[in-house]
Amino acid sequence: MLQMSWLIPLFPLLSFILLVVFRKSSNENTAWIGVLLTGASFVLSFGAWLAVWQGDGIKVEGTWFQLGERAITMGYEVNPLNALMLVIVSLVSLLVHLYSKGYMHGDERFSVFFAYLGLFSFAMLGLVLSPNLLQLYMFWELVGLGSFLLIGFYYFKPEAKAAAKKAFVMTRIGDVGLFIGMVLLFWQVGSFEYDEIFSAIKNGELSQSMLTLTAICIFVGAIGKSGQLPLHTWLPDAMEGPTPVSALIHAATMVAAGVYLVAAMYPLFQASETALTVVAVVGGVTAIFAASIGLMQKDIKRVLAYSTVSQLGYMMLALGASGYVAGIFHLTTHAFFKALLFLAAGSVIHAVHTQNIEEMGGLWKKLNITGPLFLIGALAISGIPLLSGFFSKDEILMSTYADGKYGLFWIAVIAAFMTAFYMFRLFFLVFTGKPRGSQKGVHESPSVMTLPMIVLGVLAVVAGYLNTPWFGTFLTDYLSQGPVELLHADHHGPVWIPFVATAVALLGIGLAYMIYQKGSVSRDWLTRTFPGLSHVIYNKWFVDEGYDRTVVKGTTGLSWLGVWFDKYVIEGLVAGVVSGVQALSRLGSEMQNGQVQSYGTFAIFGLVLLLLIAALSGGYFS
Amino acid sequence: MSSVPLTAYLMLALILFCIGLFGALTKRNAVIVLISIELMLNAVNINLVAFAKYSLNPGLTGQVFSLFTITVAAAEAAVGLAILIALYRNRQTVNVDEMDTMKR
Amino acid sequence: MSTWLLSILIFSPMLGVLVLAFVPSHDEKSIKWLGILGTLFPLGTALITLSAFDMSSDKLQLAETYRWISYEVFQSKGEVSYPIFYEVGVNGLSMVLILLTAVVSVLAAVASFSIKKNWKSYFILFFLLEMGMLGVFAAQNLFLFFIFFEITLIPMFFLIGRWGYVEREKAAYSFLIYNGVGSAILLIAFVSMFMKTGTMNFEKLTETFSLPQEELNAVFITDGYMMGMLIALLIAFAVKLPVVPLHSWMVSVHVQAPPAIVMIHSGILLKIGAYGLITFGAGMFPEEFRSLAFVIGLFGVINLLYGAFLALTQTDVKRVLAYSSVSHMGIVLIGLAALNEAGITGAVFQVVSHGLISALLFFLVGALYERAGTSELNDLGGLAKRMPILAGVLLAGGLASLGLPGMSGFISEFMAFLGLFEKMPILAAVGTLGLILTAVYVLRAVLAITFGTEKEQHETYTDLTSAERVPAFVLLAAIMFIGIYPAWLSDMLRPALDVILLGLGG
Amino acid sequence: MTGEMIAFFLLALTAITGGVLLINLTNVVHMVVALIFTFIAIAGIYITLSAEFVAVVQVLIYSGAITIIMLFGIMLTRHQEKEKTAPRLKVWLAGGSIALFFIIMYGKIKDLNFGQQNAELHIDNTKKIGIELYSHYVIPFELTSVLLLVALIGSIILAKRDDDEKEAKK
Repeated sequence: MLQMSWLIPLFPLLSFILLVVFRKSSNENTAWIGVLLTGASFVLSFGAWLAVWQGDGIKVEGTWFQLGERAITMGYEVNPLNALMLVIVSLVSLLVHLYSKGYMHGDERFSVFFAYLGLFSFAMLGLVLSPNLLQLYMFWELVGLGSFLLIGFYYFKPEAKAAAKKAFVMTRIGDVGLFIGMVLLFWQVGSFEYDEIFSAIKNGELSQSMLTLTAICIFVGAIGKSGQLPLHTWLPDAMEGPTPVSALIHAATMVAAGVYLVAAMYPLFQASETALTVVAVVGGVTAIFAASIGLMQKDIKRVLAYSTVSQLGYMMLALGASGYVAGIFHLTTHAFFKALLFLAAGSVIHAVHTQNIEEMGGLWKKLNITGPLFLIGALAISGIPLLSGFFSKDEILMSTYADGKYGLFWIAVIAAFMTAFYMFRLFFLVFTGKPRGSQKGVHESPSVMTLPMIVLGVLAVVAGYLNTPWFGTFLTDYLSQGPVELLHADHHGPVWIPFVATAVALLGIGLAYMIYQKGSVSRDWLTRTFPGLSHVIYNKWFVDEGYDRTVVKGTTGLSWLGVWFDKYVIEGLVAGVVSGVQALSRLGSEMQNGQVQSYGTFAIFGLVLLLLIAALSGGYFS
Repeated sequence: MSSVPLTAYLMLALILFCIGLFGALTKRNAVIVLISIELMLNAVNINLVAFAKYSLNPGLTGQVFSLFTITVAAAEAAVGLAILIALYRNRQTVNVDEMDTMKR
Repeated sequence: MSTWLLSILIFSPMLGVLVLAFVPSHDEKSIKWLGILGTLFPLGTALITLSAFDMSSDKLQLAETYRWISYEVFQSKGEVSYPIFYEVGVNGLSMVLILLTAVVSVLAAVASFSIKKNWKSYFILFFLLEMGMLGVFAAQNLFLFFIFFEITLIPMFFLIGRWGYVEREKAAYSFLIYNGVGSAILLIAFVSMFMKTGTMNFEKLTETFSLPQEELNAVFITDGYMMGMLIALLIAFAVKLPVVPLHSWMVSVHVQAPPAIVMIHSGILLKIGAYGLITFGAGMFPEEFRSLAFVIGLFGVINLLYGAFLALTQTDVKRVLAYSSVSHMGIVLIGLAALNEAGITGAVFQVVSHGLISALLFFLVGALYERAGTSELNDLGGLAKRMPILAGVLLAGGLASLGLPGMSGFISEFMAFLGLFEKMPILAAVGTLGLILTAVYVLRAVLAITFGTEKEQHETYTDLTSAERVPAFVLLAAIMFIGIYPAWLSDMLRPALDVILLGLGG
Repeated sequence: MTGEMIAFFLLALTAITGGVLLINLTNVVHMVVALIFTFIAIAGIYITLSAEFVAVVQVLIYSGAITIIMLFGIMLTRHQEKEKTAPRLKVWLAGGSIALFFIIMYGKIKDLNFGQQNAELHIDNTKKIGIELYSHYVIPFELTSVLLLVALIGSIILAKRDDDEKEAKK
């Protein structure tokens, strides 16, 4: 089974190629090409995972091209970490393909959408299968391309155009960091191979400062892709894309690639305490920062987007706090429940044709499948016991505490409270109360859309049991087969942590209930109490504006400066030379005025010059 | 026997030459230009005669040479004036800066 | 056959001229078709040459030498004869560039369908230009190189000046003056080298300059002289490449020349500068080149960033592309400055890759101009609706230009930077800023054309015709082929580059 | 200070004054008259240089013949009473160049001294010149006569009113 794993990314690629060829077909059965081929990928991935579960693994490489004596290789590798990722990616991709069949129904470019989905899946699966950094980097960029194309799918909308551009450029900033880190590592180690890099680190071939530098550079790549502070602003804007895309790319898979990158390069990070701390701090700060913005957003997808940023921050925090398993675990559970939430949100949007939660309300009865599924997702993400989110979040808090990062621990707890609050604010505003907008013709989505949601709903509940203190730490055992040495394999922090986490989550839900359901606390209570703060939060801490004023303005300013320089200094110099030559020639032609006296004058002048030179140089006369 | 040094004659010749040259280059009246040229020739004659008296090989050569120069100068004056008059007849002017047929 | 092969290749475009001479000048259709056929013949010959080319050898291949001109000089040691030979030959580097020339010429001939007047003289000049370019890459001595180098200038001047856009004459003059100055410097350097060494052959010159110091001093070649020669050559080719601040002619040519000619210009003529830098700069004066490496790298980074910054706010897509060419040529310099296998391979890859990419982009812009009558970004927008294929290929070309993996642009950028990071990491890190800026300006331009709401006047526009699709897809396929399977190109180049690297001692 | 010196200075002063007047006067006739002084002063200088014959020739040819010809030339042509000066730039360029020329030449000749002089030059000066002219310089002398003849004929032809031209004018 493993020998065939190179086929996994090629199925979606085939789907892409076929669908581009059939792009004009108005027959919506073209979607089945995508679904079937992605399904084939999923089957292969699942087989590979099973094989790896039994302790198998494979790595195949061939020379891509020769660079001096060094061969740059390409190939594929299946290890515990990426086998898990393969399953997550191909599964979510399959479900989203299926869902899109219903969601994109009637779109002019229906087949193109599936083509793009195929391209993205190809890139993402290729990224996961990469056995070396260079190959990872290449797919990393291609994933960005897929994301770009899908965000800009509604190309005629100016917002989509801006969002697509922003997503590409912002992640590109991170990519450059990854690029630098990768190249620096290459010159230190002499290879892009994970194995060789890790063994070089083990043998102490790299200096501590170089380790820290490269680790941080690579982390910058992860920051860009995973929407961490300060490069997070593209992710909420990316919600301009169709909702299935948000579920696939901007919740479950691509944004998790940053986390995957850090996990895949974990030995490098482990070797540098500073780098780990940076990862943890960035993750923790992002978690609470994004959660705070999520409290006040009005667009259903943006709330979820900020929630994604926040949850990704959690994962980074876990990895930074040596909670390798916790991070991966949360990645897994988050992929399911966040994809579920997005698909459910898509279903809601599909029904009411608006994204503004102020115009929704009372949808529980009308959307009798979507509603409960959304509730499951919300409960899972809030960390209610027995659902998947509870276990993974718990694990993160444990490892943070065990790592001695108490400040970050409390930040994470507060962020958990906020998460519960904004998720249930969303839930109550959308599904309960009275309809606030026109809700004519609202009906439940077709089964092709609800089926994937149900699958995800089930997974959102059960995925947590992969790694629990009660039933067994399957995931820990599984991941410890990989190349990463798990330092603190099990974090047995204080017993009170799960209780605190649960209490905080319930508190958040309770507060949301009080405000948005019962109305016993006024809605604008917060706004009135802290007007300044809430203004700042409502405007997303003015990060976008800040970037606009500094980086964007600065760059365009520099550009105008360059244009000015080009136009006046360089062209001016050229014009100067030209007019100098012209003046000289005009002078020459004026000297040629036909008057003997002028000629005589110039002749004398020349003679005198010659004499002067002769006299000064002490030539002929002396 | 102390006498006027050679340098004094040369200096006089130089001054006259420069005056003549300046006149030849800047005066607009063609007749004056011709006269200025005569002055330059004279300045050269002074040099020739002076060198006939003061030099490593003094002799009559310098004086004879100056005689030839004077002859040529006379011929030149005659021809120059003839040209001038012919030109004047055609173009009604003796201004040098209006004679720019070389340009055309 | 094979003894004459290279000469046949060089002069093969003349066949087109010969045939065209018998076609009446008003017969538009047959002239245009003959134009394409006339470029296909060199392409075929180039492919035959490729098959005769031994990729694993680092020797000069298919070399031809004939005594051409000679003159005698009497010196103290007796009569010395200075012969000038007709010498041609190819190594991996020139083979690649010859192939690029042949391919881009065919596609440019197809793109020339939009030429509106004087087809006959257009194609005759076009063939002359192609002959010049082929000759430049095949020449093996300075004299021949210079002759072919000049042959490219004159047809180019007329092609810009007669068939260009509004300010074509100004652009043509600016082209001629800048390049004329460059050629003058080149000529002085060549003549000086000839007088000092008595030979013009590349290999012999390289040999002479690599002699030990004492022997060089005996023929009055000092360190200072070699450095002076190198700097003269660098300046001459810097005009061609072009290097900031000598770039303004190139921008106006890109904006004013007809698209087909810009394909050739941007695709190949600029590459003569890079070829010259590699062959003469790094090949003949390795020691001096190494001591100038930092300056070259610095200019590379300046080029990269300067071009990118300026491309950022241009409103004419042709200007954006022109500045992007400036920016991309910076990568060539960056690669050369690295002086290692990765860097120089990257530089050559960039030469080929940018040749293909800019040919593609200018072809598309030409097609766009043909329909919209404008290339101002503000007047365009939303074209993805009416022209999905054009928009798609344009996007793909743009992505290739910004270095998306899987496209040739990535390989070259990657290798050039990989090389520079070994030698000058800080400079390289500054240069990577260019990668971000490239993404910004490419997306800005491409999205402004294809995305957004459609304007009313665009409703009548049609997508690429099937005749236009051929060049677009061929170029795109070539770009992707190199991007996915770079070994094909790097294997061909390696022997030639290894020789240069050996000289550089890297 | 010997008498010779006084004579030289007086003559030199006259000559230079005449030259300066030539430059500065505005009336053309006055200019020519100023120049006569110079020519005569130069003749005096010749005498101090023991060249009596040349001095006499100088007076005859320059002060006499050439000046008269010039006056005729002035009278035969019409011209502005006041002589206008040439454009400034040219005057400055010419003046500057000449001044520089003067300075350079001055630097070169100020210390020139061959240390000897011909004391016997004034004895039978005219006779010696006559002998020289008819012996050593006879060919140049004859050529000079040819030159004068050519100049004579040439002047007449040039100055003669052209018949064709006259008809053309009618």
